[in-house]
Amino acid sequence: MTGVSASLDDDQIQLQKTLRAALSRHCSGPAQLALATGEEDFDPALWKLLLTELDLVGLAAPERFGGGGAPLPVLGVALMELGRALYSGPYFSSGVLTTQAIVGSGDEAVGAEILPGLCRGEVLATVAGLRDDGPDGLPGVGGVVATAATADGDGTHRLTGVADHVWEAHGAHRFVVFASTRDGVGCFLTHPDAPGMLVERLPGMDLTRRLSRVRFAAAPARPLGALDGGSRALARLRRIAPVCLAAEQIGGAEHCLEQAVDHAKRRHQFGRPIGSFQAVKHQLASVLMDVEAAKAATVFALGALEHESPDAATMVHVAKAAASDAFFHAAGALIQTLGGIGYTWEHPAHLYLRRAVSGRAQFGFPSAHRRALGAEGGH
Amino acid sequence: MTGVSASLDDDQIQLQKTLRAALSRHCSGPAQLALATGEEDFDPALWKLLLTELDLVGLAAPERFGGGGAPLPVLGVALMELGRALYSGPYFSSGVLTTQAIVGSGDEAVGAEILPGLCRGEVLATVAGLRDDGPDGLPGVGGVVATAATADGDGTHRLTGVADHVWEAHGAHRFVVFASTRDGVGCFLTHPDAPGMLVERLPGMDLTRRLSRVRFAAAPARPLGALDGGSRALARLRRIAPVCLAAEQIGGAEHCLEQAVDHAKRRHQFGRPIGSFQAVKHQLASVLMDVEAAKAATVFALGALEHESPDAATMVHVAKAAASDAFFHAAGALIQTLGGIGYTWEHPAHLYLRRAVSGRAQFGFPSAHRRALGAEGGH
Amino acid sequence: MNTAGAAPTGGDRDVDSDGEMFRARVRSLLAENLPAGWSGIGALSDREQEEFRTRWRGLLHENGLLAVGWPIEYGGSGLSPREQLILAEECTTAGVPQGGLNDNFGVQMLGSTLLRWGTEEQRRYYLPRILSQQDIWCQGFSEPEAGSDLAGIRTRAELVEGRWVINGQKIWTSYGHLATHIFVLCRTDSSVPPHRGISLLLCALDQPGIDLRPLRTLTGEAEFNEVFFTDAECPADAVVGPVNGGWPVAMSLLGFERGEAVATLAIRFRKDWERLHHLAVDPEGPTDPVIVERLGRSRQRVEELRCLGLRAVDSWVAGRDIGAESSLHKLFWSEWIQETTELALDVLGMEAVTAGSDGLRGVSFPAAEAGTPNTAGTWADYFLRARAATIYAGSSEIQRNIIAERMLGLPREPR
Amino acid sequence: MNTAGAAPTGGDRDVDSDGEMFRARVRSLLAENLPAGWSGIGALSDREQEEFRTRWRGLLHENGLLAVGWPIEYGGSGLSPREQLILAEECTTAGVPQGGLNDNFGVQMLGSTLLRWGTEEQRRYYLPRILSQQDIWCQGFSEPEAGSDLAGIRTRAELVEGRWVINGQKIWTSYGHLATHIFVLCRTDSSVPPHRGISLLLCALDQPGIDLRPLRTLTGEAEFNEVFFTDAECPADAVVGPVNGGWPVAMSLLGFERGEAVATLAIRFRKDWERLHHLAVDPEGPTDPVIVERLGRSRQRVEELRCLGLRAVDSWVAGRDIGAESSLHKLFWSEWIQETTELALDVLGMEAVTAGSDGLRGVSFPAAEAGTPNTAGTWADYFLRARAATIYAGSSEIQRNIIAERMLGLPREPR
Repeated sequence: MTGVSASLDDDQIQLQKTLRAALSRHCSGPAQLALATGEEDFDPALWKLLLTELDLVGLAAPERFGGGGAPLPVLGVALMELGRALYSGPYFSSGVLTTQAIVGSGDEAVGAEILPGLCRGEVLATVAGLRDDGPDGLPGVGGVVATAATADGDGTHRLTGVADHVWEAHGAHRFVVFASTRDGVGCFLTHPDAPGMLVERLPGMDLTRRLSRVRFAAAPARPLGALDGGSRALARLRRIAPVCLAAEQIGGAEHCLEQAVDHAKRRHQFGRPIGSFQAVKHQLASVLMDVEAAKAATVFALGALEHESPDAATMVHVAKAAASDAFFHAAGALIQTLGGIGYTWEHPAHLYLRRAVSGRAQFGFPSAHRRALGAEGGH
Repeated sequence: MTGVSASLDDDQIQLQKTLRAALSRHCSGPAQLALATGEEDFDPALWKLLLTELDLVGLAAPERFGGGGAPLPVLGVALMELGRALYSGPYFSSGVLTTQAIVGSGDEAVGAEILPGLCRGEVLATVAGLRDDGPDGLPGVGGVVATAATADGDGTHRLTGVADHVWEAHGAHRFVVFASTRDGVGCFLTHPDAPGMLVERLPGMDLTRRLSRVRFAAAPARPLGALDGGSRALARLRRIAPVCLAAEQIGGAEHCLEQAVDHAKRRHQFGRPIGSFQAVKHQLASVLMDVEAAKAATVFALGALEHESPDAATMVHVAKAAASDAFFHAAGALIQTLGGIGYTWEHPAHLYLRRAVSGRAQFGFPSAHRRALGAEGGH
Repeated sequence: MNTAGAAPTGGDRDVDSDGEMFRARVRSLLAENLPAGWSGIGALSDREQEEFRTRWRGLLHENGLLAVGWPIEYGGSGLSPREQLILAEECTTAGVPQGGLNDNFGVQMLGSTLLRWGTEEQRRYYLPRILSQQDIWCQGFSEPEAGSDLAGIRTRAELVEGRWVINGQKIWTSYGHLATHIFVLCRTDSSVPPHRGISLLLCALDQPGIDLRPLRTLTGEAEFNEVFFTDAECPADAVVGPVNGGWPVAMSLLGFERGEAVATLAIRFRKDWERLHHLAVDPEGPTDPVIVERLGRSRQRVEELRCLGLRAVDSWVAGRDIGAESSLHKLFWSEWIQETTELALDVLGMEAVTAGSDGLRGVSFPAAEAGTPNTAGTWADYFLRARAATIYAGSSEIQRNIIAERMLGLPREPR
Repeated sequence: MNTAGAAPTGGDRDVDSDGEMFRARVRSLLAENLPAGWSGIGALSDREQEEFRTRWRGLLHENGLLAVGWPIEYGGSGLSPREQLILAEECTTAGVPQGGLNDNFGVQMLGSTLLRWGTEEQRRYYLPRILSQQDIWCQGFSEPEAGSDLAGIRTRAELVEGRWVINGQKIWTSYGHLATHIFVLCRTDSSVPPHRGISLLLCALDQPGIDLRPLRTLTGEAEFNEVFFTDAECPADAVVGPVNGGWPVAMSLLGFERGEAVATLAIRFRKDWERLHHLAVDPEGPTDPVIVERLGRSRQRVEELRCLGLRAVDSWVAGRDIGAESSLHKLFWSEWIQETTELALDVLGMEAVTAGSDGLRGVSFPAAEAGTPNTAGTWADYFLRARAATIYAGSSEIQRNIIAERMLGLPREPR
């Protein structure tokens, strides 16, 4: 056995309990709704909690850069809890995407420069140029939309083009940008105040995940890593991002199922709790089956990536497809179980449904992952 | 309004009652099973009943050829009842496929020669060369497998090639064969004793519908109709055959649903009739929804073909896709509702499931019809 | 102005037994009054829609087409079910409404109910006021605690000194903010089994005992209201049908809700489908076969729905009760709308996720209005609205129970 | 021959805590005893399968691998759950059985149950006879009238002059025609609630009071039997656990039924999937994207099942009860097998409809044996067999109830 497990170990269960208790104090339904519809990009008090009390922001960054050095399954536990609480803010963009891109690029100097501040929560960062609706629906391949060219012999690179669907770009202090170069995929570092950078907020169905369009007009940028730093970082993100999003989706799905079960036990109709009707019971049993199976697959996929198992690539597809479907299934079942109250603005159920819809499309639709699985044969 | 209706009229309902009563005397479960597994190709007594008492064999053949001249919706009523009774024999091959092919070819001489005997039940006939598993899953297009060549200047055509999945070829006295010619699709008449003809029975999942492979080694044959007789007949069959099969499938589906409901009312488990559990009720309600909708669409499609409505082509796809799915759904639900008894050889449920499986594949899988609908746009 | 005289006479109607003369009349009215290039009311802005509805309602009223099934003496045109269906089909095909936003409640639901259950005085008083818009009606049926169990309503009415005094809360009152009156289902006897102590009361909204609050739905819009009754009053004779015998009255009122939907919904859904097909299928290039097949399934189901509807219409015109078949219809279309809007999300991909705020405008449930712009924003909004389809007007769970018990004869559950 | 001495000693096992030494031993046994090119027992003809099973059972027995979890004093090898799982995994991967056709009933089910519930005399008497095949067991649980409601069994046993006298009927007795004995669930007290008056009796088949008839299933085969009891007898002490206290005994026996399936089923299903992939996907040319996506979904679900299984195994090895999670597993795989065999029909098209009679050979439910020929006939047969998956061993309806009530805590239905 490689040490890859589909179960959480005791330490992970302990971390889960700690996070759930802490987040439940901050991420109530009204708070989520206020944040979703307010002007604030995210809740600074909550960010501070993640940083100080919970030490989450640098959780998976290497220890040499001031991070916690946690393996991916531990990061997955954190993401599940954040997903359950419908956390809205720059965690995934800074703590997952940027961290993994920089580590993946192999650029130790940039790592030493950026990651300690990022781990302390002082530097917010995100990744641009990961196109997530490419022909195969998967991130990265052919999906780098900014283009770079070396200028004037002084070593400055300039980025030109448009990167869509950038997560939490507002407020970010640094951007890691994937861009096509003559030598292949490059990975570059820039910042929002660079000349030629323009960040536009996109409207969105998912009220708790802010997406932007970033325009580059010959914006100066520094390359990360050696010549193949870009493709190495991209290859890493192509695997890690879908599974990390899957972990977040599992948390959202579990929350939806629990809310539905809770309602079904309390709500009476026709003289009985509605949860005693087979129509309700059996639907929720089917949701549980999907959620539990997707969770086991996601936990396993995180371990397979951490251990670089031979089935890691397969399990990325399995986890993202299964978790996206399970979350969508659970959010739909929650609204159906709630009935009219679930159709109101004030009930947070729709925020989860919106998140489930956006997550399905990001880092590969379930259908795209399934086609990859269907084509590949055994391993 | 064009006179196309999705409802049965009073005459059709009367015919339905008559047929149902007559067929129920002959098509019991044990009789079906005996026929399915016996050596007989079909039940001659039942054939006689169809001919004499019910006057069904020539129902839709033109009156000038000794037929009943009934419009397609009336033929549909007969097919629904035969499907319900899981009728096994040469009705569809003679009374639907051959009759429609000859009428479609426009060859009055062959019509006058063949159809009166066919309507009297003396001549059994079938159609070969309708390939039903072609690239688009639809019958006919590019699906003619026998090839014909004009020989020796004496006007005799000779067929060469293999026609698969020919319905009820054993016992047939005449074959209408579609074949490629230099001038396009030709339609030819031959008989089983012609030199170069070889009929081989194929094994089959559907125990009540016999399929054969017919080999032609320069078998002599007469062309039907003018130069375009073949393509005219083929165009007619391409539309009529799927909808007629859909009608038969509706009957099968209704029977399965009724058997399931009957069992659910009588069978007690946990101190209640199992039909009082929502799991059972709701599954059967879903089956009813599918069956009723498919039935309305099939009845309408038959009328649309009869009246040559502009939406006839669309409704052919709708009816075959819907009826195939509804029958498969209903047969599966019957076995699930029956539980263990439905898994035995002696219970006729599996004969319906087998028929549902074979019918899905014949004259176009539901998926092929759906792709045609998805591609075509509005009408 | 009541122009019932402009309708075909009884003699004409016998000749026009298949309604084709009436259809021609409706078509020419539409042709004369709709601008060139008209694609449906959904193409207009909110403000334009409001103006159009006002003008259009007036035109229908002038032509005796607002309450075609009502007898002439109450301001209707006394036309047959077939003619009602023809009007509905033609208006739906043209993409125009059959009245104002509240006429579904005033004309179709309350009006038809008064004709069956009301007293002669009630008919003479209320029906003309509905047509003239002196009274604009909304519905007070649903309650937060009752949910799908309508017999479980708790809003109470007591007869005190010759007036009904109402206390309680209603929810999901569409267009209540546009209404002057509400028909409200109340418990008037708590000492008997739930179905036996209910009455349907007619109540003015403009009184201190009524508080109407907008209810925002998950799409962010507020076409629904909550209505709070605190010692609200209505006259003793403002009860439709027998006191305490309101249950069958309420059931027949619900039967009139979107009665012609069986005939018109598939027409509307096919417009939706054509929009989606236009988005998904590139006539020049190849389309993903998976999407093509799902589009085909959506189309298949629209056509099946159309045929189910045609069959129901045959029954209706022949004077037979559609009965539980309306549950089959409801279940079918609610699944269609969810399946198809989910397909739209998959067709649109990230476009749906970053859709602008151009939601559906003035949608009349359940389908989008004809002419709705074919944008990612309208489809994203449609997807969200479609969540309600399997909940409102009898949840899918309730519909399956009704179908199983009334159409298949399966036994009820033990209580 | 009992070769328990060949098993690792206790001391060795501590060193081998992850079982890798044991795995190596199993692998070398497999490597030494399987012919070159071995793809699985499913590739053999019926006759060859029978010969192979006999030889293979002997080999496992000689090597102490037939009842690895039994204590050494009863002829087992006293190995841990992890080692049991390793053996199951390795045999499944290699495509060989873990015993004879009836060992599932004798070793896994009855043997494990006697170890938990039996008397010392029963263990000493019955267990060695199971290993030596002096006694070959089959199961007598299901009844035609009881169906999914196992507590509703009617087969009665009365103690008459020191012997149990059994009357009634059992059904779905797999491989009953190969057995010498049957464990039979009987009602021994009709005066108490159904769960309280049941006993598990051990009964020889070779007696006049027993009539065993083959039961043909819808595939046409007869691996099941009906068993009729007419004053059949067994000794008074041939009862497992308390008289009238057989319900928990029966439940734990069913828990042992295919206990290691959670670990092995995904391995077997993946072989099925690979066969289907080979049929459906042409490595040279394009494959229909709809089929590719459905294949992908099937693969996704296999891998999910594998992960669910791994998690259950972790619990099992840690000594925790899997409990209702086994219902989740059952529900999941029964849906997989139906979905995937339906996909196979669509991949095969008319080939499946005109499939020859080369049905699955010697299938051990629910998956096809490894090495099964990849023909239309085997897939058509597999499709038909898969109909039983959502019915037997607790129907899907029952499983969803168990999941909802025991895992989600939803209330029971009123009775």
